[in-house]
Amino acid sequence: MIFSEQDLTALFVTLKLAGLSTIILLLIGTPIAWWLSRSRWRFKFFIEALVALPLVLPPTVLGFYLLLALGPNGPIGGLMDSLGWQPLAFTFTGLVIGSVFYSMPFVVQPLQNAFSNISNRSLEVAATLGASPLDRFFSVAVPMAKPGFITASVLGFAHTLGEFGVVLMIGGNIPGSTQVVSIAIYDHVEALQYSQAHWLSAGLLMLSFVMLLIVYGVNRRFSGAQK
Amino acid sequence: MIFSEQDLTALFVTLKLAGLSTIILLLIGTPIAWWLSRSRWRFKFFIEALVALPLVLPPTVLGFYLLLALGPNGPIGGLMDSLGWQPLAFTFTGLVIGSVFYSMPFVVQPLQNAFSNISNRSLEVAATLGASPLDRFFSVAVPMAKPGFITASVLGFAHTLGEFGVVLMIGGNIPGSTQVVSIAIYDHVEALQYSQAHWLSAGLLMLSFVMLLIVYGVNRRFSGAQK
Amino acid sequence: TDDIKVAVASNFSSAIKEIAREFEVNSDHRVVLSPGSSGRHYAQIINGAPFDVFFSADSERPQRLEEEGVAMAHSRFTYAVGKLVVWSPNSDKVDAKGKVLNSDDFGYLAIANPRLSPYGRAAKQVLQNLGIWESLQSQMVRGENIAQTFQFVSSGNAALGFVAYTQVVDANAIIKGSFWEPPQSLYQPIAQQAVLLKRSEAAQALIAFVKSQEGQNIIAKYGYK
Amino acid sequence: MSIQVRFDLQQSNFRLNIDLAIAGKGVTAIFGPSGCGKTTLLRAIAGLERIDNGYLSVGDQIWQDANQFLAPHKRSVGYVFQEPSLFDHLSVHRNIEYGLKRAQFKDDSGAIDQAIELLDIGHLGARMPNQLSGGEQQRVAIARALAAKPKLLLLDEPLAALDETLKAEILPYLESLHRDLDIPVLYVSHSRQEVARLADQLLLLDSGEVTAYGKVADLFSSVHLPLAHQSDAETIFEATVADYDAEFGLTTLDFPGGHFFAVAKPLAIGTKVRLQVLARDVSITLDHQQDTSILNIFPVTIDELLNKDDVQMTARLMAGSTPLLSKVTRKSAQALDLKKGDVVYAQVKTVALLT
Amino acid sequence: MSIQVRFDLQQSNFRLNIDLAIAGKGVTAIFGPSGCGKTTLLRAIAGLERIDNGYLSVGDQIWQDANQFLAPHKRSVGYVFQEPSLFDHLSVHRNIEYGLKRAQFKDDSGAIDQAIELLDIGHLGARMPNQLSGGEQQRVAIARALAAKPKLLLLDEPLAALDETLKAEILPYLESLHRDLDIPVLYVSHSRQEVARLADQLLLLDSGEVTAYGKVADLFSSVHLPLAHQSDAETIFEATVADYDAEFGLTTLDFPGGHFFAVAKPLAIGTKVRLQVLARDVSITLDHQQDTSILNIFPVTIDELLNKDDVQMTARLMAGSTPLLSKVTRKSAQALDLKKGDVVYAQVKTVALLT
Ligand SMILES: Nc1ncnc2c1ncn2[C@@H]1O[C@H](COP(=O)(O)OP(=O)(O)OP(=O)(O)O)[C@@H](O)[C@H]1O
Ligand SMILES: Nc1ncnc2c1ncn2[C@@H]1O[C@H](COP(=O)(O)OP(=O)(O)OP(=O)(O)O)[C@@H](O)[C@H]1O
Ligand SMILES: [Mg+2]
Ligand SMILES: [Mg+2]
Repeated sequence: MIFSEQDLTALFVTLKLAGLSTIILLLIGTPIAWWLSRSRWRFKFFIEALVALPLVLPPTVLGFYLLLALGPNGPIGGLMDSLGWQPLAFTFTGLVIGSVFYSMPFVVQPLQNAFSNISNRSLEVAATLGASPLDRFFSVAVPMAKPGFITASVLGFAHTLGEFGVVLMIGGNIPGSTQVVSIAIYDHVEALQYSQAHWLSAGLLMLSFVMLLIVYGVNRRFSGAQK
Repeated sequence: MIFSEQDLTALFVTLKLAGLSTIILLLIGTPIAWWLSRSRWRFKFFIEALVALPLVLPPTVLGFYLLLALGPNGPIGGLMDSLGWQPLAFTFTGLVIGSVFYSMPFVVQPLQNAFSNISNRSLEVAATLGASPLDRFFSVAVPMAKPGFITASVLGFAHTLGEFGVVLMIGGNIPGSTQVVSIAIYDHVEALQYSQAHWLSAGLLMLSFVMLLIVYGVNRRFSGAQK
Repeated sequence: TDDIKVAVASNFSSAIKEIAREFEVNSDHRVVLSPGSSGRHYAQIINGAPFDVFFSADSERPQRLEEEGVAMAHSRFTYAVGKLVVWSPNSDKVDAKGKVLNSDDFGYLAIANPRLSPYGRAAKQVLQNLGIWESLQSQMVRGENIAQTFQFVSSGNAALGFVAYTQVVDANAIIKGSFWEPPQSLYQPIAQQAVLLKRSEAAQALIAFVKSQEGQNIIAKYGYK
Repeated sequence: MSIQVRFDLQQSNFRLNIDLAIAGKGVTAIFGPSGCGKTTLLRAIAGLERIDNGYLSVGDQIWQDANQFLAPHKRSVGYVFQEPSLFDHLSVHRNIEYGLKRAQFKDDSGAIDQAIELLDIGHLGARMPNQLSGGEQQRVAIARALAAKPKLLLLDEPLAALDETLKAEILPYLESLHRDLDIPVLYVSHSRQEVARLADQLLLLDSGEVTAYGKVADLFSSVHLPLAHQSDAETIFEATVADYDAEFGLTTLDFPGGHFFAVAKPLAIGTKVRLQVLARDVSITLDHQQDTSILNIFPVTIDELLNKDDVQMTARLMAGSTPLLSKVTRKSAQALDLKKGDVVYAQVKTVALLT
Repeated sequence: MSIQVRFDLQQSNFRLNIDLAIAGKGVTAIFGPSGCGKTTLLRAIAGLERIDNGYLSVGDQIWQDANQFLAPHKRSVGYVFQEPSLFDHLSVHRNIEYGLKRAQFKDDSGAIDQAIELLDIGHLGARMPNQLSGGEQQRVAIARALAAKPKLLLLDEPLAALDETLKAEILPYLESLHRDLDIPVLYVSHSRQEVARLADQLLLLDSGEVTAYGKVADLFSSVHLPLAHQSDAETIFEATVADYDAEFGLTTLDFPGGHFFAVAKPLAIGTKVRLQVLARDVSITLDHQQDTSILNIFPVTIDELLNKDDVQMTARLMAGSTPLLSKVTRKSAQALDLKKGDVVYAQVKTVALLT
């Protein structure tokens, strides 16, 4: 067996984290992107800049600030504490929140672009055919923005897989709960266990490549049938 | 003075790195994205998956492998050595190469989506008006894909600003040459000099926010004039 | 059975793995290791990370934790003392006297960042005492920690580096490449200290095991003093 | 029931300013030069163009007033846009289904199947829009708009991209549709033929203002409107089927000024129909001529001579109470010495039955 | 010079199969039902549809054969697409400039300014395409195609979205254009009026096959083609300006079978023109009638009677060597006892000068 039990656990945690984060990213990012693409508010560009901002901080530093915020003395942690809730730092839930926060720009931006490219005409046609705004969104905007959703999901998922700094900071690298593959590889490298690092990296690459192939391949066949 | 001279040097190196990387990313990413958006090759999805792949590895791990590759025994380092070229590790050039490699998916994917949304009709019209493929590309495809270019540049630039792991691994943290702001902040955090870390983070955030505001604001005004 | 959550400096993670294995043989507790940088562990601990014991790469951070009342009072102790070597994977690069440092036929010299790592600080002291700290500035590359410094050298990108003795010695005490061990007089001892963060029986048992002869033997085997 | 429209919109150089009650029955043709605001008007009625301070009611439903603005999807309109606007991501079949599914009330009468057959798009069901020709796209768009079973049809040049044979098939269908379903239709067209054929009312727009609104018959023969002066001026009036001669396939049609023979399908005696007579098809003679292939000849009084100085004059003739326009050259008018009040014979070569 | 076309394309249910030499001068109208392949043909000629094993030469240039395929941008064509296809990211002015800049040879004759004025789009220069009405977009597209100074014009229903007044202004302009610049034009249209007016040759397409190709005049009066049987059958023939009566504004036109009076602008004596006579405008009398407003009456011989069993028959009359089609009801034919070989009088109410 090339992979230790701990590595496999980390892999499992990673997939769970990436999958869950991607779903949440899409759920939160889609309405934001839709609003950004359709709004004519003068100060929209302010929000656009804000969405891209988490990108510019190194992940470890971002993680550090998230840690401060989530910690018992931080605003979020304090609030949760006073409500009698469990603190989020060093829990899987905390990781999901951190990943969502950090990967948001990668999901919002492709979606916003895809939505911007949908002509008003198509939405108007749908309206005259009796489709409510929500119906229009799901029956016209979403299918037309499909390439945007694929890009958003791939970037969001892959980025969470490779995500590292934030998770390291607010997760605490606790095996079985917050230790993800990227950290496990990093640990192997740090501990000079290069061959384990190689195997784990190769495994992660293979797995990701196969997943990406499936996503793009299925998409290709689907679009191909249309043309 | 809140910032040390070294911090300011790091800031300067960072901006130079991010700026240069973004330009190179756009120069390399644009033809790739264009090809991906127009090709009807059956196995295109293979390339698409490959482009997204660097994302899934943690940056530090990626940096580690880059370091191995750049070393005298690695494929790249060996090749350069036999050509009599200077090794790339611990040089600014090496950093640029690493950043370009790592940020490529963030540039190619939005561009590809933007290009895919350009109707064949527009290109056909341009052709009948006597525009050569290259002319069509610059006079029709590029202006129509403007939002994609903005997203690609913002993601590429911001991601290089926040880039960390790869730089950490192959940069060697040489002040004035390979020490960038993200590492400086990280060092402050690690060295428990939290207030310096706060100031530097805040400075980076402000600077980035202003830059993003300018990008999105100018874009808004420009698009606004069209509508 | 309690899990003992241990935050441990990356450079000590191999050694503590073996210690934990031995410890678990005679105990029904389980040791859960979280290796990483000590600066990060410190930040996490003061923000409520659920660690029971902290094995730091230095003495400063445990001391601060103790002063701030986060760690158990009087639990701090030195579990290992690191040895610094100048190393090259090239078997005839480093001479037994370390004269190579005075020559100028090497490219980069890798050291750990003196601000972050006790090994880096020690390396700086050695170079200062040799009077070549300033003159070598332009050839110096800094790793964030001692592991990264080792990678710079082992990958061949840096010709020489100040690394930990533990990194270059294997289980059979054979050293690949060439090295020079600077005399102790040139740098302050690299004391790696640990503190207890929670007053748990299990954690105290682990610490007792580390302090025991059996534990110390394992540590010595990994190249610490 | 009627459609009350009041809109005032300023848009850079263009101002749409309309305050009108449009008949809530039959087809209202909207006619006017390019850029006069036809599309804008339809869009405002569909709720796609939001014009503040406007007012719009259809029948007893208020769609827009000072207090409310009914969202487009709550207005039961079928809109065929000027450019074919199919959903690119859906097949032909699913495009049509899109409207069908969202229809406010279902019907299983197979009306939509009939529409598909008539529009000759049945074989295209599985295709994507980018695999259709221009005319095919337009036909699918018509079917889709009908599928939603609207209460009001807005058609923006729906037949412009179609050939005459297809037009000739679709026009009667659209006609029958508005008669059978009794939904009002606003129909933008540039073709007088189509308008004459299909429309009950005519709305003339110019530079965003209504220049005339009324019955097609009245407007087409009104000498005060440019319509009567154009080279394809025409008269439209009502008549009743009086007889059908099976041998020669000719229908006799009575109208207040006499009767016409027309080539038409057999119709029940007593059926009311509309007749279209082009001014250029009406010639004037002083005597009732014999031995001519022209079947329709009857006495008329010259009511008015228009454009007296033009090479081509327009004569407004009265056949009893029915006006008829006729084009004559000034030379002929002078040769025959035509004057207001003269009784002459009108020869009508062709008469078209519109409904 | 001619345009040699040989294409064979199978596309799901549709097959385009053409092997033809199209005249390299004048306007060739392409006429056929929706979905018959008109657009596909134009696209193939422009090089946008790549059909393997095809052959295409324009004049002495080979654009496509077994060995080469000239890229679309190297073919000097001006293409007005069926849907308005402006560049959305460029203003009207810059859309036109786009073609102008890339023209293979410059001219400073101000021809493009003239086009802009005629198309009435001068005031739209600064607007973006989404701020234009449908007809305005189409007009800008025409100006843009002309700006590139093409050697071959491909027009896919360019006037479909325009009102008659505008059409009436643009048509003569397009006419003059192909005469002045001497560039061949392929013109897709659904309107017989436009075709009759504009075209020299006619290409009839059906289901991807050429059903007829030839001079408009020949095809319109050819009794073997469906064109002659439709309700708007017509005859087209050449005539020479013989006289102009300034007083009445009437032009006398000589043709092999007699002469016509027509309403037209003054033309130099001797000018060759084309006349269009609709079959429905021609009536038959046994005697030469007097006191009628109809100016054009002359003796003809009945050459053939078609569709004898229909309610409406078509008579092919010979005025000297010139054929004329006439629509008569069977009733009239019987009443007048028309037979092949009879000499009768043709009354022509209206004659249109085409060029
Ligand atoms: N991509 C495609 N795949 C399959 N069939 C196609 C495709 N594109 C066009 N067709 C079919 O080819 C035929 C010819 O299309 P074309 O656009 O040339 O017609 P057209 O004569 O221009 O018609 P219209 O007058 O309606 O514009 C049509 O029957 C159409 O359905
Ligand atoms: N967004 C806009 N901004 C400014 N002017 C506009 C805008 N949209 C349309 N217009 C102008 O409004 C006028 C009316 O346009 P509309 O589309 O209603 O014309 P139309 O009667 O449908 O013409 P067509 O027959 O050419 O389709 C036109 O002059 C057009 O230029
Ligand atoms: Mg319009
Ligand atoms: Mg077509």
